[in-house]
Amino acid sequence: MDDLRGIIEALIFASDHPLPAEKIGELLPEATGPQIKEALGQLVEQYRSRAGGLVLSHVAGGYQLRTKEELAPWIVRLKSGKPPSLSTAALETLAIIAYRQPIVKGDIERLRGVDVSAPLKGLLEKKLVRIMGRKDVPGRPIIYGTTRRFLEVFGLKDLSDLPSQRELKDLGI
Amino acid sequence: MDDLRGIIEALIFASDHPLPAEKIGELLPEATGPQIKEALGQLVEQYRSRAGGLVLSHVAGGYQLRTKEELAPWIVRLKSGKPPSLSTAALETLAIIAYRQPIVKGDIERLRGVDVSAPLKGLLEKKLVRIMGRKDVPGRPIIYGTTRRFLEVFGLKDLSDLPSQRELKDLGI
Amino acid sequence: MSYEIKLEVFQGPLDLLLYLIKKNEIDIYDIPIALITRQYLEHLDKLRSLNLDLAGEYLLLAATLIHIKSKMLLPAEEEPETEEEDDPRQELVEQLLAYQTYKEAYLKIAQLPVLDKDVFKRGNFPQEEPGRKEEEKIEANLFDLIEAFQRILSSWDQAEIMEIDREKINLAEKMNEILSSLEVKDGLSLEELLEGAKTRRRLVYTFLALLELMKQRIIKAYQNVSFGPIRVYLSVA
Repeated sequence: MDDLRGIIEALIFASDHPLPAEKIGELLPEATGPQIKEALGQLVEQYRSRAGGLVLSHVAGGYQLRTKEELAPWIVRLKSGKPPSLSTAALETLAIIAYRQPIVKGDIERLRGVDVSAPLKGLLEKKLVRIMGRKDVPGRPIIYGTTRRFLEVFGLKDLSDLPSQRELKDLGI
Repeated sequence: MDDLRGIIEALIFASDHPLPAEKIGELLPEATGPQIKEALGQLVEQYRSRAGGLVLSHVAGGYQLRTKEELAPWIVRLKSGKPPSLSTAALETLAIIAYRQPIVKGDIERLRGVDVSAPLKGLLEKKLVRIMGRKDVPGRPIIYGTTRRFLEVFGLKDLSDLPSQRELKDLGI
Repeated sequence: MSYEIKLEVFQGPLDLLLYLIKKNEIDIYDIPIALITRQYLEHLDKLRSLNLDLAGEYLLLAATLIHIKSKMLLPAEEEPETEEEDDPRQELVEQLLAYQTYKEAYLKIAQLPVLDKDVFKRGNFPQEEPGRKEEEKIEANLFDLIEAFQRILSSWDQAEIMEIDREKINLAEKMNEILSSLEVKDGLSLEELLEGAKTRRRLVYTFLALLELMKQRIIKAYQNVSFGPIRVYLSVA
């Protein structure tokens, strides 16, 4: 146990939550409470003195590595560029439209078994799905289809690139 | 911009995935490319020499902070649930795809001599492998390749970082 | 125990064959096919006696081995040219070499430190999410899409599910295309619609797509005079 400080640092770093000193003690029965306390103190001091981008803070009853508060403007730039992913509802709705287009909302709902207004609206806003016209039947329902952007996002040359039922079976999906 | 190194360290720490140098450049238009490269080099060196619990690795085309490999036994205690594991069949399939991509399922099966539906499905689910499109031959079979996540999981800078890539190429298979 | 060979130890027939070659310290380029075939079949018998289901691939390779063996037993022809003839083992040897190479590659990859097992990245604690930009990038994966679709299909009465075969997707593609053209131009003649269809197949798809769209009452076709050009319009403009 020659590198207690390194082990504690790695534990704090990898933890999903602020790590309490007692929890560290449980994870490291090889070390005594005072040894752990001392190592933690040294670590906090080390981070304070080394003038990097991180601090080791004592929050919510535990220890956690965080970016320095004054660096927030840069972190915001990083996070705002992060591409959002699609929700399960959106993905399922999109899948039905992709494979069954042109399709009306009622048919999508029959397949999903739930109302799809919200995911459909999201897909239209994201320009993955578009209105292709109306059906000349009572109620004149709107028909939906996928867009060029849909192909781009999923890396498809055209719709015929979508895997077929047989190919899906082949993979055991 | 007196503390470029600190900002870069914070950005790498805050990023969910390995952060490419070019991306850092986009986020910090205040700094030049060479300045960023130099700061990155210093950071890597700093982590190497300070004998803590972390390393700054160059993986999947970007930079990522990671715990040291020899500390895994302690971190595993922290993480509940069993670590991810791949079956031999999955790893063999993955190895073939990694070295031979883009590759169709039939060719993987010819090399392994067995059906690969199940391991292939597992690799797709784990996002280690992805569908890259279709081959322009009769039947237009689906072609597979590895993902960025594959590089991240196996700690590879890029595909040329694969072990003994050259030896395999030389065999011309 | 002599029956300690388990099927799951081997990653398939090639793996078993490679194991036998290594065990006998045989030169892979000059496999004594009679010996190897015998040992291979013996292994299959052992596996079978353990009531293990043998995958078809194992039997296929057994057949290949027997075939090679019989070919090698044929008396050599007198002409010296036959010396140049292909060794019946050649294809198998190439397959084995390729497999061996990937087996080594696999071993190398298996030794790499793996994320979340040997090395760990920062803990996944919640961070503030600032607002999103307008025309944002979307992180998407084709497999997720397919999986989502399969999820729906499996929860739905199978009888209701139309086969999504190649044709159906091609048809969707064509219908999408036609509707897009009708959006920019109000009404198109049949000739205009078929212009792009260079092959017979495409021509057929375009027709099928038109019929389907009409059936679904999404488009209408008009002919102003008999034998005049047929024009296609959106049913609801």
